[in-house]
Order: sequence, then structure tokens, then C-alpha cells
Amino acid sequence: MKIQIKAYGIAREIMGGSIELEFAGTTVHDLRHVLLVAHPQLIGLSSLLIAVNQNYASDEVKLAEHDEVVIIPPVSGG
Amino acid sequence: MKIQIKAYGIAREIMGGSIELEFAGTTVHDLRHVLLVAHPQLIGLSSLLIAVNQNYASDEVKLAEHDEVVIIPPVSGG
Amino acid sequence: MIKITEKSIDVQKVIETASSLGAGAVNVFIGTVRNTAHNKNVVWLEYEAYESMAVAETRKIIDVAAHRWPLMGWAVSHRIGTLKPGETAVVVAVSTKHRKEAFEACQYIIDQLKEHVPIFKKEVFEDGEEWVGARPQAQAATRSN
Amino acid sequence: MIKITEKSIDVQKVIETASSLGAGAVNVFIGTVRNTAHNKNVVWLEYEAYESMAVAETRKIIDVAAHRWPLMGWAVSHRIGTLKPGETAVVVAVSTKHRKEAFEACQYIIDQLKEHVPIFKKEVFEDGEEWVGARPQAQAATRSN
Repeated sequence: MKIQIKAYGIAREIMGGSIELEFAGTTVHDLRHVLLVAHPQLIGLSSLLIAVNQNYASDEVKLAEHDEVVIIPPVSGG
Repeated sequence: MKIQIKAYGIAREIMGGSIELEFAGTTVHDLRHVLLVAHPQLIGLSSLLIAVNQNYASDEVKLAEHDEVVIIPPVSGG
Repeated sequence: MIKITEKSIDVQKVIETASSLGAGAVNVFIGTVRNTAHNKNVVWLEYEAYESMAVAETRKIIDVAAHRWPLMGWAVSHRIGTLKPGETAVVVAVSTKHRKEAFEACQYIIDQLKEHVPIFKKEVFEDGEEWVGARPQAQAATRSN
Repeated sequence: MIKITEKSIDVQKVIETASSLGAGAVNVFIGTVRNTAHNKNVVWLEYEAYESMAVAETRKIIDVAAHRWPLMGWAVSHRIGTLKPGETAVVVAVSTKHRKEAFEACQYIIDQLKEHVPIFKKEVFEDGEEWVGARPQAQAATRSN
């Protein structure tokens, strides 16, 4: 399936902006693996969360075609 | 000696304002005794401090004629 | 800045006074007049201060706070006179590099101020009045009006 | 009120939004841009937010705080975009009947906000830039510019 992926902060810079991905996997865990392989610099971050439909998603969450998927590097608000 | 005594808050109301006192004692302890006898309503207060020259004074502090003596009932700022 | 004033307090100005370019955190406490006390409507409050000593005692508190926490700026302003519900009675503001210290120092200052600074507050209700904290609780409940 | 905004934050307005006639205490936290970090001059900061989720996550934090403490009013405003030293990045204000609760709730909200809300800050120095907290400390020290 195709998924649109948005990213913020340093993740946005590493990934070069929002991307559309032809995704062969099923879960957040699979997506993380695909991203780390495609963009090894993401491995060096202190944390890398994935939000699905505006909630932090754990690894076993399954992805569907029209999900809002966002890559969240370490937050630093305030 | 003569001392001028100022009071604030409920102590001011009980004592009827600032007073001049012909004082036969020597210490803050003596003054407190004189005041409590003259104004028994002061006894019912949660606390009654005496400031001498803008510092809270303990009972053994000696008073002199031109000291700034102020009666401080329970504080409730803020 | 330590200020005892009959004029309405400009909170923004107190905050600006306490701010510092090197500080990342400002904590501000604002004490306002509540519209009820002891389940009765407060009509107004009257504050009076032994002003010179109130300033001196507040300065002592600030000195201790500045020893305990690395304050980069601070300001305290206390209103006196007649205050209606909703009005600001006191503002304490401190700035520090990091936020934990700002919270701690600000709370210390207002706690100490309420305990030691010679300022006195009378609550005026529709059916009477009461000097706050003047008498032990049991007697306060049966006060005359 | 939860607000993510590119405009300069009006602190007084945030405080007014959080105030309540029944509350006697307002605690306010203001996060400002420091002029130094890692012993270097900060030229400016850039904040970006995943806005819709930032609002949703802040709301969750407020909901928990309102369960734990009897909040009578609250407001959170976070600036995004380019900020110079001295400018206000975030304001959290809460009002409660008594002051202890106001301090605790305000500190809880800012602590949680900094940990969970998807807002991202880049420090721009004269000789480089750094996304705050992005990398473990040791690597951050040897970042390229």
C-alpha cells in the first residue's frame, strides 16, 4: 500500500521532507525498519516515535492506506 | 520613660490607634504585660509580636525612649 | 524591586522587572481576591501594611532565596488599601536559568511573605468583617460583627 | 485555551484567560529564549510544531492535571517560528483556590509539555545549529555544522 509520511524537526531534515512510500509491511514496527534502512541517520537520534492518526503508536499497531503517519523525533518544546 | 506605640490591623482597632505610654518597665516582656493588662482583648489573638526599630524583638530586648515600637498582630499578607 | 502600593498592580511590569536575558524560566505567583471566604460572599478586602518593615522583611526573604537558588531577577509587589474580588493583591516573580529553581524560589518567597511580612488583611462580608488569621479558628467562628 | 501561534504571546491575556473570580491563586510559568546555550551565544531559535497533535497532547495533559488538582482556570500558549533571545516561547497559567495547588499543577503541565508534546526547537548559534535533545549528549557535542 501507499502511505504518506510527514516528519518534523531533525527527522524532517534527514528525510528531506514529507515522503510517499510504497509500503510492503503491516505494522509500525515494519515501517520503522523501512525508514531506518532508507535513512540511517535516524538511528543516531535519542528517540524516534511514530504517530498514527495523532496518537503515539506502539510497534504492533497496524497501518492502513489513509492513516495520518508522522515521524516524531525527540520533542523539545517549552 | 515615655514610649510611642504604633499598632496595625486588629491590634490597632483594639488599642484605638497609636498611643503614648508612660512605661515603668525595661524589656519587651514588660511592655507586653502592660499592654495585655490595659487591653485584655489582645490576649485572644493567635499571636502578638512586638517590633523594635523595624525588627521583630524577643522578650528580653530592652527598650529605650526613642525606639520605634510597633505592635504586630497575626500577619495575613498575600 | 519591592513595592507596597495603593495603586492597582501592573502584572506585566512586575514580570518584566524580574526577567533577565540569561534566564530561560520565569515563575510568577499572583494572589487575587476571592469572591467567597467561609462560604460567604466577600464584598471587599482591606489591606494595611507596616510599610518600612514590610519592605525590610521582604528583602530578608529575597536575600535568603537568592542564596538558595541562582536567581537572575526577581520582583515583589503588594497592594494595600481596599480591594474588590478579582483584583490582584500580590505578585511575586522570579527568573532563573532552569524552571525547577524558578518554581521553588517563587513558592518559597510567597510562603515566607505570608508568614512573616507585616501586612494585615480584613475580609468584609455583607454581615460583618474579620481580620484574617487574627484569632484561633474556634473563636473566629463566633466573632461578633 | 490551548494555542500554538506564530505571533508574539500576550502574557497578560494568557493570565486573564486562566483567572477565575473564585480562585485566590494564579501560578504562571513563562519560558523565554536564553541568550546562551552550551556556553555559546544563541542568535535565534526555530520552533516547529505538529500542531493538531500538539494541541491534542496538551489537552490530555490538562485533563490529567484537572483530575489531580482542583483547577478553576488554565491556559497554555506556545509560540512557533523564529524567536530571538528574550522572547517568550511558552506560557502556562493555572488558577486554583489555594496556592500550593497552583504551583504543583503549573509545574506538572510544563514538565509534561516538555516531555510529550510534539514541538521541536532548533538552536542557531553563530557557528552552527542544533536540534535540542535530538541526539545523545556525547554525539551532540561533536555535531557537524
